Amino acid sequence: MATITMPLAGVRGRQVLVVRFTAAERAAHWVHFVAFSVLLVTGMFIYLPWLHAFAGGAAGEASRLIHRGAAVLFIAAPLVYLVFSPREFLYSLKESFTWGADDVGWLKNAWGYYSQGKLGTMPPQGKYNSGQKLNALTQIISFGLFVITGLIMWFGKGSVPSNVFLASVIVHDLAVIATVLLFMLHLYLVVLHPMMRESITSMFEGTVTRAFAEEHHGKWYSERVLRKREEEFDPLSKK
Amino acid sequence: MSSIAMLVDTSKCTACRGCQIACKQWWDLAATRTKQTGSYENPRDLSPETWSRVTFNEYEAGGKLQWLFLNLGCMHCTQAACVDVCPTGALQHNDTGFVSLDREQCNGCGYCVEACPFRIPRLDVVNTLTGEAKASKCTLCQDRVTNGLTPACVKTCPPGALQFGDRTAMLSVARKRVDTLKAQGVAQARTYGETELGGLGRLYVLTAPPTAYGLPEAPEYPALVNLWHNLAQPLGYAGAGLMTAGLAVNWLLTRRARLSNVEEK
Amino acid sequence: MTNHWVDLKNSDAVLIIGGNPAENHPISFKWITAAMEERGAKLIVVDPRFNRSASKADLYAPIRSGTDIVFLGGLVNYVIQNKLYNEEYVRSFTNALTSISADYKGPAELDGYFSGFKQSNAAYDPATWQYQTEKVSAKDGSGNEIQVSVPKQAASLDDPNSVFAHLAKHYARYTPDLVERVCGTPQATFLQVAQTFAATGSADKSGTILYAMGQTQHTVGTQNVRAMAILQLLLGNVGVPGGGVNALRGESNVQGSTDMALLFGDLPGYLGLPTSAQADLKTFLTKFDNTSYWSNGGRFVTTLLKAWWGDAATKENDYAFNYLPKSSGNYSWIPLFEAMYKGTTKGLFVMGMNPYVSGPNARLERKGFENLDWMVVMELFDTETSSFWRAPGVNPQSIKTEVFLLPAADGLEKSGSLTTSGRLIQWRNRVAAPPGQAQEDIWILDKLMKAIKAAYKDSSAARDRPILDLVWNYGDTIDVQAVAREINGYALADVKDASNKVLVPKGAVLPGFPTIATAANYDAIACGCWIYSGYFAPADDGSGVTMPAVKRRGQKDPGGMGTYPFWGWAWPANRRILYNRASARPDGQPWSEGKKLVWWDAGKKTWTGYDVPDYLATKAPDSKANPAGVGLAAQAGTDAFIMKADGKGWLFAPKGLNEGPLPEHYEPLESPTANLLSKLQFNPVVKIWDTDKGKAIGDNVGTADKFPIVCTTFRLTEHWQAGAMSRNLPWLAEAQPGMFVEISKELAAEKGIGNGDSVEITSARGKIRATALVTMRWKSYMIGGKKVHHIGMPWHYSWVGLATGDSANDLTPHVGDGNSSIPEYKAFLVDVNKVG
Amino acid sequence: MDLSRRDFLKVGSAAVGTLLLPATLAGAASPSAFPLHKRVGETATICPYCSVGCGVIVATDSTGHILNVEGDPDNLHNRGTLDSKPLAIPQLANSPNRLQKVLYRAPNSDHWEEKDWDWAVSEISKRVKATRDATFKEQEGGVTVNRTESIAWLGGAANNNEDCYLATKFARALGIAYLEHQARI
Repeated sequence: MATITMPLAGVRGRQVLVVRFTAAERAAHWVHFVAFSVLLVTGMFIYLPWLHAFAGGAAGEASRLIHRGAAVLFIAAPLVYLVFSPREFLYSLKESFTWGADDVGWLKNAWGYYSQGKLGTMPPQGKYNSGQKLNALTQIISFGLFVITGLIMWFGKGSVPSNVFLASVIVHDLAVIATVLLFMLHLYLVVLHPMMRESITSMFEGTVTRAFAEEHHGKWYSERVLRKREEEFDPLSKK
Repeated sequence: MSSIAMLVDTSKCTACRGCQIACKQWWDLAATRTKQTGSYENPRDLSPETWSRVTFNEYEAGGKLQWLFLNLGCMHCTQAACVDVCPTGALQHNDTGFVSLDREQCNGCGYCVEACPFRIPRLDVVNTLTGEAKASKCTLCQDRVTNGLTPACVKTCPPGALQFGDRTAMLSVARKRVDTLKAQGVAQARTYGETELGGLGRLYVLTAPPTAYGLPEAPEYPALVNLWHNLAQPLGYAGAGLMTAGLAVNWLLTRRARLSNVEEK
Repeated sequence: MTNHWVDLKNSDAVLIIGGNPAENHPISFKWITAAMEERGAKLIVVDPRFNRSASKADLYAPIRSGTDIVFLGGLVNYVIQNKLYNEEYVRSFTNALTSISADYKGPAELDGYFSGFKQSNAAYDPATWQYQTEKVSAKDGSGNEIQVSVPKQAASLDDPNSVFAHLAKHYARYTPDLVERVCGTPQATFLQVAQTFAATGSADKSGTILYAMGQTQHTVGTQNVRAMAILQLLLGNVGVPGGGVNALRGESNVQGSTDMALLFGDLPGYLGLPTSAQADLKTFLTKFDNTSYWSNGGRFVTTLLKAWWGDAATKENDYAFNYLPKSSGNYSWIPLFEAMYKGTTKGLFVMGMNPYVSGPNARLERKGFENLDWMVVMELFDTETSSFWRAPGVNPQSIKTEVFLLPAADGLEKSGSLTTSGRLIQWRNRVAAPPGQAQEDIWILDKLMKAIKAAYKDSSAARDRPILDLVWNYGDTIDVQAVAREINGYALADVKDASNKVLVPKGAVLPGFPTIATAANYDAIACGCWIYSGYFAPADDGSGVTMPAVKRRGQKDPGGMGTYPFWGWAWPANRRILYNRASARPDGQPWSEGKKLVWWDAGKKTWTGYDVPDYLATKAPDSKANPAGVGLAAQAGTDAFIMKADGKGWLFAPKGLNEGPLPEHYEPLESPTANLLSKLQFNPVVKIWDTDKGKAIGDNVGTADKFPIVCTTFRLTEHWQAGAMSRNLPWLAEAQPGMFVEISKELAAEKGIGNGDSVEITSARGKIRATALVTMRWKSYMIGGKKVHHIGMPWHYSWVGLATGDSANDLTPHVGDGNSSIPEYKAFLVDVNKVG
Repeated sequence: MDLSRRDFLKVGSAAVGTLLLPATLAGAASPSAFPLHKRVGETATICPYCSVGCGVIVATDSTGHILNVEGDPDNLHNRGTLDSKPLAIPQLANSPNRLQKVLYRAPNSDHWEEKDWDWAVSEISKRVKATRDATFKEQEGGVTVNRTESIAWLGGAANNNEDCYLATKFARALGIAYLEHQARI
């Protein structure tokens, strides 16, 4: 795979910043995030019995329309990514499906690392750490399931066999469960976890500090950021 | 189990189809365009405009021909898959136990249509793209019944093949009728709906095997609805619960360990 | 119906033959089901088609259409051979013991004919069918001893001259084996039917026969009905609750329209239209028996003439008797359309009818419409009749007929009365508004008659007097109650009895026809229909509230027999069951406690009970007849049939029927077989029309070599008659959307026809298309050892409306019953083939 | 009477003794979660189809438009029951296909023309007089027969007795011989 140019992007405070996400990646992420959240909430209305009040009547009409609108956005998000940042899209896709010994090591030590800050135990990670890859992988597979089963429920009523329809409902729900669990974890880590604050900043601004990159995405930093920098002019290099 | 029930005594039905039209008349349901294709049975299926209809089947056994007529509509199951899958509460077991439908509440998801073991509810789709739709089915004239009237079909039935009242009373009428029919030589007379799916709110007296009428011999609660209930729902709750707990523990531990972002180290 | 709808619940056996009440009178099954459930009544259905009635029957007997007399004759034979008749009833209430002329010979001796047939005019001289008479001495009105002829009575049922012996001999030929060979009914099934129904001959049981067009629409239709009456008289089932010979009539008021005489040979109340052989009133009145209640016939005719021509009807001018048209032949349906086809009919009024669809040999009949100068149609909808000039394949430019299509109010948009099949008259309230400019039919008739009177106002010709003198004063805007009052009858002057006591003051409505029978000055009464007299008179509804009898809704049911005497009003005289004197034994006591209806109260010396006795209330059972007396005085206290000259139920009809005193089997005009009973193939007195015979549209007769399949027509629950009031309604059109033909699986296999295939049905009159409905409900018949296929189809359809299809009547023949001229719709020959 | 009918309706088909509503429902004082879809109606009339003579209860709006029909529980024939045909009465009364105006089809024309009543009544009476006068048979073999064989009348078994009686009187006064209707066929 061709290496992708990842220039350093500037400084935040006294920290050197590294570009982590392109604009398209960030846009896709946030569109996906919004669509997913809306789908989740409107979906919950019909999944959770105690939210029935929002599923029927005028609220139901609205939530049904919103769910369908969000579904369109949901489908559109990866397309934005693909169209505007195709190389990164394909790179990330490949990454998500590439698993090795480092991932095993990472997953083994994740709890200790994230709960007690046991340093030095985590194998170096690529652009995405194993946890993020797990999330992405789940999202990608679920995305396919969501779209297929969603379209069956949307347009296939009465024309597909009952069991296909009912199975679609179940698969849709199982996909929700899988994605939601990882979504909770993801959300927790980026919003609440003290060690991952920068992660969310990066999704807004596209950059992380070099320290964060080294710490959390060492492989990526050394392979794709540093090598690149060596090949090019780096105004902030201390060499 | 419902406390009231409708009894369809097919041994008395003359297929005048008063029930079919009474339902349309009371509920102002439009006629659909049909075609003669070699049957008395029209419309050929239930639809958003047809909540109750009479089926015609011929059955010959032991040299005796029977022309079987069956008033078909919602069975008002005790174990009603449609109620279980209805996400809006539009379908509910009401106070008396029959399956009421509040079309105002229905959001058109269509789960009930697919979950019903008798293929009764139908979706009245207004717009496929927006998903605007309403489920429709016999509600046993929930408005008439709760206002002290009998269902339109029951009221109109000339030979009294349709009856309505306390389920226990209906059952005893049905059993007595079966005894009488058997004594008259109708060997295959039987009730239907006593125990099926926990007991149906629409009970039948049949004079031939259920399959001769196009009814399932032993209607089954759909396995996938069970799966949904027993797997998808608990799994969701369990997963979410475990995850929440795990994250909470993690958060407490991070507090104790005074962890912080690399930036601050 | 001799009985009425609710009375079906009192029956122990219901025999449906030639009718299909489950489909055509669905509510009847409320009462049939009640009888089956509450009394264990048996339901027997005899029909070529396994129909919705048959689906509920304990016994279904298939029968080839057109062979009912063999089946019913077989039942009569079974009842006689096994002595299952009600002997006391038969001896006392029927003419079983009356002796018949020694010159009488029946079909057993004359190979199908009765004695007296004249080949020259294809008619019988009934002289040899008459009763033997004997002279007895009696005192006339003035107390003089005179010699009077009375029917001679045999001492026992075995007397070879007795009606009973002739009956037994005639039907001895109608064996179960013959039934099987002619009707195609398996013997075992027939015997089960016989056993079940004959059980009602027991004094504590009753059985009813329900029939409709399946009996009447044959060349032997009237005799079919006679055969049922004979069976019921033998079993003692006439006049009793749960019994009777019950015609299930088709339309909501076909009973009333018949009572009102919308038939060529009649006048309201069955008084009969005069013929050109009856030049004056006196001659006309000789037709009424002088030894039955018909002795009052002249009075009823007079009050009708007074209602129509009022002051212009005087004693001196025979009460304007000559204003009435007199007939010189048969002006019934088939002759009418033959005349129309020939072009002699110029104008046609059609009030709420669709003859385009409902007439036989319809292609020929429709051609007749094209020959009219003008047609006036009063209708709810545009029909095939009103739009015949724009039918598919017709070129309007070639049709000169003017058509006036007048929008009419439907039954719910006007007030008025209608009469059920059970003779019960009910008032129907206007509950909705007619659409647009639609008007009530009486409004239309009123406008038209006023305009016609105005058109003739300058005429002084005698022939225009019937119009100019016609009493027509129902107000500026016609009031239906004014018409009802005239039908009921009212006093033109004080009506008095012989002692000068005022019975009805001038202007008051008549309480009932007994007033006509007893008034000294009966010509002071105007009464439009004597049998309806009383229907609009004030009456108690059982709760002390008085209103016109027909409007009553009283719920009292004395005795629980379902007579409901305070609901509406039944003709005659509010009697719910006709001939109900026979519900009591000859001695006046009920046959059984369970069948109690009317009885003689010896203490009060009056007939009493749960129904109005169809009898003189004070005539004791042991009253002797005075052979010299007039009217009912000539009858004894055991003569239960007061409209008959001898007071008896007629097992043997010495007069009134054209083809014989006893029903005899003849094949339909179109039949798949030779008559297996005699050499006489079909009813010898029917008229065979042959207009344009051999042409594509003509009175053609089909034969079994070209048309081997027997076909019959029927009606469906979801449609009504010629379809205007059902094929235009979306829900009903949805339920039965189009034309079909019912075909057995066996025939379908032979012809390569699949269910739902389009097939062509051809007869000698034409061909139509229909969807094949292949069913187990039809089976082939073995007739005389030969397999015969039988099919059936509904006749409701044509090309206008929401539910359309070809018309079955394109195929039916132009031949009528020997007495009534009712067309033979129910049995004709066809062939069926798959299209393409 | 209305009150009693109302009460009767509540027990529906009870009259024949088949079945009764459970007491808990028949009491019905409590407000219902499901208001009645429409009015049941209280005006009694008679079915226009077959000859049983069933009672029908009708609800109409203020313009006489039929909203609901069902069996009249008081009518002794049907006790509240009805088959398919009378239940379709709203479509009979409210059908867009019902004739609303006088229509006339001129000789050899291929279409209807709308006319008014006065015109139609006047024109028809002229046709009647012309045809009758041209073909009337006053005498036959010395007997007054006062008959016209060139005008015929058909119908109507679906009409009220009063319609039928007037039709007979009308037809016979004109001398119509061919007077027939459904009872023959």
